[in-house]
Parts: sequence; C-alpha cells; structure tokens
Amino acid sequence: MKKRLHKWRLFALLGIVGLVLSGCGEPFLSALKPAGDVAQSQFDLLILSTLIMVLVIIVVLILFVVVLLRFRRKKGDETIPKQIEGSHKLEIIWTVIPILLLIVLAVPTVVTTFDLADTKAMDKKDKDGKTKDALVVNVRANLYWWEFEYPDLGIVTSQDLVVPTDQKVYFNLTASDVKHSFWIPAAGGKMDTNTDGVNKFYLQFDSKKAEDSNNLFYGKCAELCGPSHALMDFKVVPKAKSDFEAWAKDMKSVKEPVVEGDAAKQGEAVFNKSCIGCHAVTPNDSRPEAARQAPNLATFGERQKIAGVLDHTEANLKNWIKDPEKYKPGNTMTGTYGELSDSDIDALAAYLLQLKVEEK
Amino acid sequence: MANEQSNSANPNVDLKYRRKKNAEEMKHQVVTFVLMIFFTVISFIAVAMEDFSHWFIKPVILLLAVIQVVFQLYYFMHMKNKGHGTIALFLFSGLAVGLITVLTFLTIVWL
Amino acid sequence: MSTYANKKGFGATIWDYLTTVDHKKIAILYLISGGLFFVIGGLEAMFIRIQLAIPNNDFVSAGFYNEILTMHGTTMIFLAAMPLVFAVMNAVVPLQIGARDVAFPFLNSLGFWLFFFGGVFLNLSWFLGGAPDAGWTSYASLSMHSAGHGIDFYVLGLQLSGFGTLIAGINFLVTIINMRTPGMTYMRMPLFTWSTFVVSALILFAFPPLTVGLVLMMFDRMFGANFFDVAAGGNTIIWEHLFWIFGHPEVYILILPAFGIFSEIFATFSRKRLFGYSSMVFATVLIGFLGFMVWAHHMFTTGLGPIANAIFAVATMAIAVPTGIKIFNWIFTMWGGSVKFTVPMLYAVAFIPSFTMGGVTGIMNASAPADYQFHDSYFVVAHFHYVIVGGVVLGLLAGITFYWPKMFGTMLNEKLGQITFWTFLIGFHLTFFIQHFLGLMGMPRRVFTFLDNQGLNTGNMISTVGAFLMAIGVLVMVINIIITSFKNEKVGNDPWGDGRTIEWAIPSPPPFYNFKQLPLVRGLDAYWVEKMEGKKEMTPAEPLGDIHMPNSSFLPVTIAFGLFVAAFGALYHMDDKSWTLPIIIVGLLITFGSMLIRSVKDDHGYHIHKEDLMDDKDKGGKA
Amino acid sequence: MHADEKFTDATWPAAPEKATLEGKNKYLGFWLFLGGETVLFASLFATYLALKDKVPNGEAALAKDLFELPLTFVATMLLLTSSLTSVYAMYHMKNNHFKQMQAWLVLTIALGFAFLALEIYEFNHYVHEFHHTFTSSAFGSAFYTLVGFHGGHVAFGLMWFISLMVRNARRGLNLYNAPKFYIASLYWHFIDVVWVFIFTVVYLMGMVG
Ligand code: HEA
Ligand code: HEA
Ligand code: HEC
Ligand code: CUA
Ligand SMILES: [Cu+2]
Repeated sequence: MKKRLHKWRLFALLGIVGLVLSGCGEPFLSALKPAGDVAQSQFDLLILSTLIMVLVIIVVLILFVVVLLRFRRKKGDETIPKQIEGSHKLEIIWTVIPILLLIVLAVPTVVTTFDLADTKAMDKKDKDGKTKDALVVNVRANLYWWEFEYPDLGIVTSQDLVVPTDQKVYFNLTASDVKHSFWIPAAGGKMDTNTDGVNKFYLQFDSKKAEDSNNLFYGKCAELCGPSHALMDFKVVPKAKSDFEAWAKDMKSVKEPVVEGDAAKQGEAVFNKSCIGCHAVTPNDSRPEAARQAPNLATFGERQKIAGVLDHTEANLKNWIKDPEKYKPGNTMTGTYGELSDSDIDALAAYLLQLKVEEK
Repeated sequence: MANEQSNSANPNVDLKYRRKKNAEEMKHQVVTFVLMIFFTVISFIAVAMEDFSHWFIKPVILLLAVIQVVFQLYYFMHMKNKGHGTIALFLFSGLAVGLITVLTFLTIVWL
Repeated sequence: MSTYANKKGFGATIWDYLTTVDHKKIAILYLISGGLFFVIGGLEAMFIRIQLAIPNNDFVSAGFYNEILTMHGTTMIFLAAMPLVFAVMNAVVPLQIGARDVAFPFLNSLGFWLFFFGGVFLNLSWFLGGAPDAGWTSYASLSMHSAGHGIDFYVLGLQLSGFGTLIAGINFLVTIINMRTPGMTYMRMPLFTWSTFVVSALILFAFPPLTVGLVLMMFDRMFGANFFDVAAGGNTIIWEHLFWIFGHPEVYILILPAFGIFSEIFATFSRKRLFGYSSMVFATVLIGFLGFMVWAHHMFTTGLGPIANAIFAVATMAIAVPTGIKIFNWIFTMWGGSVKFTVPMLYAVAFIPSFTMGGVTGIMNASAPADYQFHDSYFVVAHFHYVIVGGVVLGLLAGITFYWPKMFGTMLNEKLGQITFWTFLIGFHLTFFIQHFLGLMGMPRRVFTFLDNQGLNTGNMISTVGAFLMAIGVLVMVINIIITSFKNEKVGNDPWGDGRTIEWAIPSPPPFYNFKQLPLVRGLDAYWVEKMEGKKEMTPAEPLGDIHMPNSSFLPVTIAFGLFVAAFGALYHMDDKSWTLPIIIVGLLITFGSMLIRSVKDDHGYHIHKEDLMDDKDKGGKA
Repeated sequence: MHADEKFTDATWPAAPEKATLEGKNKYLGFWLFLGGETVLFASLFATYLALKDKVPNGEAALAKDLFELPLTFVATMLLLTSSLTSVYAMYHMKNNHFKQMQAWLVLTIALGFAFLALEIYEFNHYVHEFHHTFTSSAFGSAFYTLVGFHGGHVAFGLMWFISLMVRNARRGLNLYNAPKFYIASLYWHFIDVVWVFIFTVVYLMGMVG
C-alpha cells in the first residue's frame, strides 16, 4: 500500500516536470519555448533548478507521508512517546545535502549571470563612432509605447521591433517618463528601463524558432507603469540577416511619405495640421528624444497591431483616433488634437494605412 | 543583569567607596573628553591645511570619527560597564545593517 | 474578559477596550482589526480574480484595478498579516515566559492605536479621491507620476502604522529579555517566544529604512523635495533599495512567527518535544540574520550589474539551509510521536508541503538569470502566495484556532474547522499552483487584463475558481467564530490536553494579572515537565505577594488620533489649501499635548493586594 | 518599595537608573530604540552620500562651495562640550546631588540652544547667499533632510530635558525619575555621536571634495 502510494506520487511529479519540459504556452510568447541562446540558457537554469526542487519536494513528501501513515494516534492511546532531543547525525545530513544541491545551482547561476551581462561588443567603436561589429538598438520606453532607434543605421521606428536572426542584438534601455521593463519572453528575460540611466543587455533570435512562431514574437512591459500597463505590448519581427539589411536600406531611403488617392491626400493635410507635432512619418527622425513624443508612424501601414493591442483594421484605427482613452486609459495622446470630424478621421485612416516602407 | 543588588550591607562604607569610584570615573570621562576634542581638532586642521590628497585625508578623519564614537559609546554611554552585552549586540547589529546600506548606496545606486 | 467586564454594560466594555493596557485585551483588539482587514484584503483579492477570470474582462476599469491591486497587497501585508501576528504574540508571549504583562503596557496600547489609525487612514483613500495605485512596492518613478492623493495616503498611512509596529517590536524585545520568570533561560524559551524575539529584532532594524523611504517620498510629493526627481539630480533606485532593505526582512517578519506557532503545534499534538530544539533556535536566528543580506534579489532586473546580482543570488540561496533544517526537524518531531489530527495540527501538517513548494520556487527566483524571466511575472505571484498563504496564513489560522481557547475560554468547532481547512487548502493550491505556469507562459503580473489567444485563458479561470473556494473557507470560519461565541462553552486550563508550555497551566482565559505567583521553570516545556511528575500546576517561584499593575489610559488613543489628524493636513498641503497648516498644528498639538500629559502626570499603577488574590480563587477560569 | 520614595545618600542605589524593573525596562528599551535610530540615520547618510553634489545644472551650489570650517568647528565644540556637561549631570545624579545635576543640565541645554541657533543661522546663510534650498536640487533635499533630522533631534532633546527639569524641579530625585533623566542623557549622547559623523562625512569630507 505504502509503496504504491510512493509510486503514484512519483508519477504525478514526473508528469509535472514533463509538462514543464515539453513546454506549454504559445511559441510566440512563452518562456518555455526558448527562441534563442539567451532564452535557452535561462531555460536550462529553469530546468536544472526545477529538477533540484522536485528532488527536494519528493524527499520531503516521502518522509511526510511515512510520518502521517505510521505515527497517527489511535483512539484512546495514552502512551507517551519517547522524548528525543535531536540527532546530530541527521542534522548534519540535512545541512550538508542542501548545501551541495545549492552549489550545483549556484555555479551555473553565477556563470550565466556574467555571460548574459557581457556587452563589451557595444563599446568597440570605429572611427565614425559607429559600433564596429554589433547591432545596437536604443530602446526607449514611454507611457504605453515603445520607440526603437538604430543609432548606427540612422533609423527610428516604434512599436514593432525588427531584428536580424542568428546574431546577438544589443540593447540600450531607458525610459522617458516612468520605469518600464522590456520583456520578450520567448527570446529571453527582461531588463528594466529606468529613468535614471541606461541599461545594456543582449538577446538572440534563432531563425528556426522564429519560423515556428510565424516570424513574430510578443513583447511586454513588465513593470507596473500606470493604468494601461497591461496594454503596453510590442511586437518583434525577426528577419534573416539579408532581409534585415534590405529592410534597413528601405527605411533609410524614405524621405517623405508618398500617398495616393484623394482621401489619403486630405488625410495628409489633416495630419500635418493636428498630428505632426508629435508623430513623425519618416524613419530618419533626427529630432532629439524629448521632441519625439509619440510613436513614429513611418511604417504604420505594416504594423501588426494598432497602439500595441488593437487588431490592425481600418475600423479599429478610426476608433482609436476618435477616442484613444477608451482603448488605453491614461495614454498621452488623448485630448491633444481637438475635435475631429468623421470625414477627417476617415481621411486620416486612409492616409495612415498607406504609410508603408516595404510593401510599396 | 537579572538581579543587580545595588545596596550592600553597610551603607556608609559602601557610600564612601562608591563616591570614590564615581569620582574616579568622572576623571576618566574628562580625559576621554579631552581626547575627543583633540581628535576633532586634528580632523579640522587636516582639512584646513588643504595640502593632503583626499585619498589620505578621508580615511584618516573617518578613523578619527570612529574612535570618537567608540569613546562616546564606551565611556560616556557606559557601554564598557558590565551588563551591556545585549545592548552591544543590538547596537552593533544596527550598525552592521547601516553599514551595508551605506555601502550599497555608494556602489550600486547609480546604474 | 474577566468577570467584572462581563457584568459591565456595552458602553463600559467599549471604554474598557479603548483604554486597556492589558496585553490580552490588546491581543483581541489586534485580532478583530486584523481579521477585519483580512476580509477587506480578501475581498480585494476576489475582485482581482473575478476581473482576471476571462480575457478582456471589464468588471473593473484599468485605473481601478491598480488601486485594488495595490490595496490588496498593502492591506494584506501591513494591516492583516502583521496585526494578526501581533495578536498571537500579545496573547501568548507574556504567558509563555511567565510575565505579568509586556514591558511597556502603555506603549503596547499606543502601538496598537497607531497601527489602527494608520490602517483606517489608508483605507479612507477609497472615499477621498482614490486609493494608491502604484503597487504595494510603490516604486518611485510611478508613484511620483501618480495623480491624486492615493500615494499620499499610502505614505502617511504606512508611516503611522509603521511607528506602531516599531514600538511593538521594541516592547517585545524588552519583555523577553527582562521579564522572563525564574528558571526561564534563553534556551528554555518556547520556540514561539524565540521567533517573536528574532522577529522583533528584525522589526527594529527593518522599519527605519522604510520610515526613511517614506519620509523621502513624503518630502518629494508634499514639500517639493527632489530625492526621486531625476532632472534635479535625484535617483529612483534609492527608493527601491530602501523599500527592499525593509521589504525582504518583512517577509521573514511574517513567516517566522508562523514557524514558531507550528513548532508549538507539532510538539503538542505529537506529544513529543521538538526535535533538535537548539538547532531550531539557531536556524531562526540565522534566517533573521541572512534576511538582511539578500534584499537585492528583488532587483535583479534593475541593472545593478553582474557582480551585485551574483553576490545576492548566492546569499539568497543560503537561506534554504536553515529553513530546510526547520522543515526536517518538524517532520522528525512527528516521527515516533503520537500524532493527533486536531484542526491546528491539520494546518501544521498541510503547511509542510505547501511551504516547501513556495520556498523552493524562492530558490528558483534566486537564480538571477532565470529570474530575468520570472521577475514581475505570475511565477513570482505564485511563489509568494505559496509562502505567504501556505506559510503565514495557514500559520495564523492554526495559531488562532490553537490559542482560541486560551484567549476566549472556549473552543472553536472542530467539524466546521475541518471544512474551512479542506476548502481553503484545496482552493489555495488550485489558485496558485497554475500561476507558476501562467508566469512562465508570458503573463506579466499587475496586469488588469490579458488578451485572448495567448494561451492564458484556462489557467486564469482555474485560478479564479480556486479563489472562490478559499473565500468559502474563510466564510465558514467566520460562521464558526460566531456560533462558538454564542454557545460560549467554557473550557479549563489545558483544553487540548497535551499542552507543554506554561501558558496552559493557568486558566483560560487567564486572570488579568496572569500568574498569581510567578512559576518556576525547570526545563524546556516546563508544564510538560510538571505533568510528567504528576502535578497539575506549576511550582511557584515566589511566595504570594502584592501584584503591581499598570493603570488604564485613554492617552494612546489621543496620541495616535492627533497624528491621524495631522496626516490629513500634510496630505492636502500640496493643494495649497489654507486650512492644511492649522490642521497639522492642531493634530500635532493633540499628540504632543497627550505625550506631555503622559510624561508629567506620574503613573505608578496600582497594586492588587495579597489578600484579594487569596480570595480570588481562580476566578478567571470559571467565569 | 515605592518608586517615589525619598532616599538618603546612603540608601540611594549605585545604578539608580536600573534599580527598579521599570527603570531597567526603560533603560534597555531605550538602548534598543537607539539601535533602530542607528539604522535610521545610516539610511539618511546613505541617501546623502548617493545624492551628494547631484544637482540639476551648473549654477546649483555644491558641497565645496557651501561649507566653512570655522562655523562647523564652533558648532562641533558646542555640541561635544554639551556631551561632557551631561556626563557631569549624570555623575551628580549617581551621587544623589539633585541641585548640581540640575545646574549641569542647564549648562547642557544652553549649549544645545547655542548649537541650534548656529545651525539656523547656517541654513539661513545657505539659502540667502547660495540659493541652496530644500527644493533647489537633490543635493539640497538630501543635505537639509540629514542635517535637519539631526537638528530636529537636538530640538526634541532640549524639550525633553526642559520638561523633565521643570516637572521634577521641586521634588528632587527618586527611582521613578532617575531613569528618565538617565535615558534623556543617553539620547543626548547619541545626538552627539550622530553629529560626529555629520561633521566628518558631510562637512569635512564635503570640503575636501
Ligand atoms: C512570507 C513570505 C516569504 C517568504 C518566507 C519567502 C521566502 C523566500 N523567497 Fe520570496 N517573496 C515574497 C515573500 C516571501 N518569500 C514576496 C511577497 C515576494 C514578492 C514581492 C513583490 O515583488 O511584490 C517575494 C519575491 C521573491 C524574490 C524576487 C522575485 C522577483 O520579483 O523577481 C525572490 C528571489 O530570489 C525570492 C526568494 C525567496 C527565497 C529564496 C526564500 C526562502 O526563504 C525560502 C526558503 C525555503 C525553502 C527553500 C524550502 C524548505 C527547504 C528545504 C526543504 C531544504 C532543501 C532545499 C533546497 C536544497 C533548495 N522571493
Ligand atoms: C499576506 C499577504 C497576502 C495574502 C493573504 C493574499 C491572499 C490572496 N491573494 Fe494576494 N497579493 C499579496 C499578498 C497577499 N495576498 C501581495 C503583496 C500582492 C502584490 C501586490 C502588488 O503587486 O503590489 C498580491 C497580489 C495578488 C495577485 C496578483 C495581482 C496582479 O499582479 O495583478 C493575485 C491574483 O490572483 C492575488 C490573489 C490573492 C488571492 C486569491 C488571495 C486569497 O488567499 C485571499 C483569501 C481570502 C479571502 C477570499 C477572504 C474573503 C472573505 C470573504 C469573502 C468573507 C465574506 C465576507 C464577510 C463575512 C463580510 N494576490
Ligand atoms: C501629444 C501628442 C500626440 C498627438 C497630437 C497625436 N498623437 Fe497619436 N499617439 C500619441 C501617443 C503618445 C501614442 C501612443 C499611445 C499609446 O500606445 O499609449 C499615439 C499613438 C497613435 C497611433 C497608434 C500608433 C501605433 O504605432 O500603433 C496612431 C495611429 C495615432 N497615434 C494617430 C494619431 C493621429 C491621427 C493624430 C492626429 C489627429 C495623433 N495621433 C495625434 C501622441 C499623439
Ligand atoms: Cu510600461 Cu508597464
Ligand atoms: Cu525577498
């Protein structure tokens, strides 16, 4: 009977570990489906520590079950058990074994900590001040939107982060208003974007894994930053190195947005009156950070989502422009551009949806 | 510490002895005080001279401050006397927590 | 609730409680208000779970969710768990060491009222323009940015109740150091007293950093200082450090008393002395000590650099060792014992696997690079509810059930207790186990909603169902308390039958002066020692004599109330209202005036005379 | 034994502050409180050190612009001396010399007030000469908070001494108030301890750069 019980518990626990090992959740979001070296090394630590912990739990459970089965008091039993003070031998055992287990975890922990903090490549600059052989992205977190600047390429974009696969991508992280945290679960752990200074780290995106998730990863803000913290999502578009370079070239070549059709032209006019103060429509926005108060819309037509969370449809776009507050409470766009008529909004939508860089 | 009996059988003999001891202790206190003033003056002079490197001055005046504080605690506040074990334990634990805090704020506050 | 209190009218009883300095009544005050705040915090938790039951829910709005979330954490930690811990400490510790009362009965009462007014102040925010909404950690950049007065309520409310806690900590330290009955050496103290001792030391050193942090935040928000204003040279990381230098010891402040309670319960219901008593004491002290070295494990992703992260990671892991020692000692206390499954023992038994699971995920968090993934995700939410609910809350439920007869002279119903136990335990695992996976699957914490099609729906639904089970458990407990109080069947000194420590040697509830004669302690588990020699009572350590008692006083209420009033002035000061300064002054006058009265008016207490004590044949017991 | 019983020199105990359980409790409790205060001031020092000279722009005053040796020196001497005078007061307390104790305490209080006056002058000077205010920079906030907290402690200590002296002026020493005088003087020493670090860390090290 006792034996069967142990077995049953063992199987249940193995089942749980199995669940972890096989990984659950969606490949574009889950930390259990690592999509790059960084995530993988963290996942390995997760598995190692889980195994240790399951071992600990099993030992505790076995002792626990034995005690509960063997030493219950029978009805009317008035015997007084022997009063034992303790046992040095046992106590040494359960001091030393945990220490050993912890060393097994501590060593890879320390090694990985230093590995993941290695951003020396960012400091190697060539004579123009460009980073020599690393791709650097400056991430700036703002109340509910993300800006991605490629300083060496002279490109600014927002909301959708485009990265090359199979190489290390280095990030400078900062925030312009309150603290946020930059997290792409599938690609690796998070790093805070502080208002006080710049944090550096790197991630890596595996091309095969990227395909599994349709070349799209979800990114999240992982630090409470206000009412719409839950909605401060962004998307990551991994591209093969050559595609990435093509994309960068396209981006750089955009001078002025060119749109077609009356509606779009009219929209452009409205936009230039009401919106251009905050939103730029070209990727080479050379204004200082403080002036860049809103997402860069140069690639808006190719976005995955509107404002990070709404599906990319014309109807949603109009709804958004009409009343952003309804979709993202506390956002900083609300109430900054006066009343717009319905036709203005239609026109704006037509204009915005044509803002594309690649699919011309 | 539990039951310090303060009065002995013969109060008058005891009194004289106690007076003497108190006076002696007071003398120590004055000496302590003079030393403290001396250390303070050294610290101020060292800074006033302006021709030591701050790598040298800072540790020195900190050390002098620590010595002074030890004087205050052990002489003025009587921690040298018996029965202050518990107190010392708690005070030094407090100091330890405080020191780690200061150390942290000097090293890892600015990212 | 001695005889004469029962004969008094309702008003007189209220007045009695308002002015009491008796540790047993203060324990009841802490119990009632802590229990009330626990239900409030629990209701907030239910709102959280209802909102998150399905994707894109709009049960509550985004801003309101943040207020609920913040108040849930803050209320549970500061206004529910801490006071409930204090309730048990006040009820038990003086009895366990054979003291007449705590060292400073007046301050004990003051501590309670400061906590109480602080808690009320914090919760008034709901009605005065919005509760705090920056999380219970109130990180500086967001809390500076937060509009309205919510954060100000947080700052001032916690400041008030924090003073109360600090006072209580010092009080217990002095009580335990100075007021042990003859024979009660340190190494004969029951483990609950030991953990109170260590916890009080933690309070003494952990609360000042919080005080400073709150002062800085108050100065920034209300008086224009620049500590956290980066543009003026400030730095927000300072807040994070100050908060966690306090915050990590705080979690041990919560768990160690629970450990103490369980130690008593395991020994009692196994009829066996605690296995490895001295290593248990050592482990408790060590946990307290290490608790101050690890706070930065909450800040692994802040960007402190690999050296700091590595050091703090390894230091954090070290805590597994003393905690493990405790877990195994408990198991081996039962080993070879005669285990009886009363309700408190059920909680104690369930605690072992539950807490272990929470503890080991803590160690997983401590692995810094892995924590880059876990941090601020539901994995962490799962971790800390496992340790808090599976440790602290189970401990409090166990302790309250265990000591209920000692506090009120009547036993809670066992059947209902078992129902509470099972619903709560199952609900608890259902709610929080799945959250580990939610976190790993990419769900950040503190989100008011989540989108569909991210694979997070089922898990959240299960979690909500579990929360409802927990609520049922708590409801049954409330019903149990009501029924028991009405029936009020009186019990004797040692209603569990297996009491080991000296609090079980006197009537339940004890007379207001506790021990008529201080008992002589002749070993660990002193009452058990006497019982084994066939005695029913403790051997007295002194002849019967007059007992010195402190006077009741209303001043603690006025001192605390004055600060409460002043806090309103400070809170609205930033709005440039003309009445704020007078309000601050009036409040401080009330406080300092009361303090002056206290220090100028001699209060020597009174004596119960020997003759009265002799007449008073164990009246508390039969009342 | 009643706490307010009258004593002769001979019956007056050697350690009157710890002769009753109440006194012993107060004495220990107060020391523990000082342990907590240590952490409190350490946190304030830490904050000050982290924010020292952190200012919004080049015009804001820095530590080395502000401080002057003579002023700090005088203030230091005043406070250190007041520590000695309070030791004298406790010496007489132990000898059951109430009058002398009061006299030394008066001196202590006078020195304390002088110190406080200097500090107020100093703050005033910084505000008017350097526009260095509580709100002008993070450095300003940290400086005034740390030094001001200490000043607040001095002020509170003075009030404490005064109310004790006034309250007990007529009835002399007994075992009820002896512990009160004693812990007030402990508090005063603690204030001095903190000042030693303030003048060293804030002023002297601030001037060194
Ligand atoms: C009662 C409360 C309590 C307790 C007891 C603990 C106990 C522990 N906690 Fe937990 N923790 C919290 C409450 C608590 N925690 C809270 C509230 C938060 C979140 C705060 C917030 O952000 O809002 C948090 C967050 C938190 C983090 C930060 C996570 C993050 O935000 O990224 C970390 C990281 O290291 C951590 C670690 C630990 C560790 C190592 C322990 C250890 O003490 C556990 C030790 C116990 C065991 C390990 C089990 C028994 C041991 C054995 C059976 C021996 C053998 C074991 C091994 C060899 C492993 N905790
Ligand atoms: C002591 C601490 C404590 C306790 C006991 C609990 C208990 C519970 N907690 Fe809480 N929790 C925290 C401390 C605690 N929590 C902290 C610190 C946070 C972090 C906050 C932050 O991020 O800032 C948090 C956050 C937190 C979250 C994450 C929210 C988020 O990140 O968005 C969730 C979500 O599930 C949650 C759920 C619960 C639940 C279901 C319970 C349940 O166990 C509650 C059970 C109790 C009840 C259900 C009582 C209800 C009673 C009744 C209904 C009785 C009926 C009424 C009458 C008779 C009048 N908690
Ligand atoms: C105060 C400056 C401001 C003005 C003026 C402004 N916006 Fe915005 N806009 C923002 C901000 C900030 C966001 C990001 C909101 C968020 O996600 O929280 C945003 C987001 C958007 C988005 C979604 C962007 C994306 O990348 O998904 C669109 C589309 C948009 N704005 C259109 C407009 C239009 C059209 C106008 C003029 C009628 C306008 N904005 C005026 C600040 C502004
Ligand atoms: Cu940005 Cu959360
Ligand atoms: Cu912690």
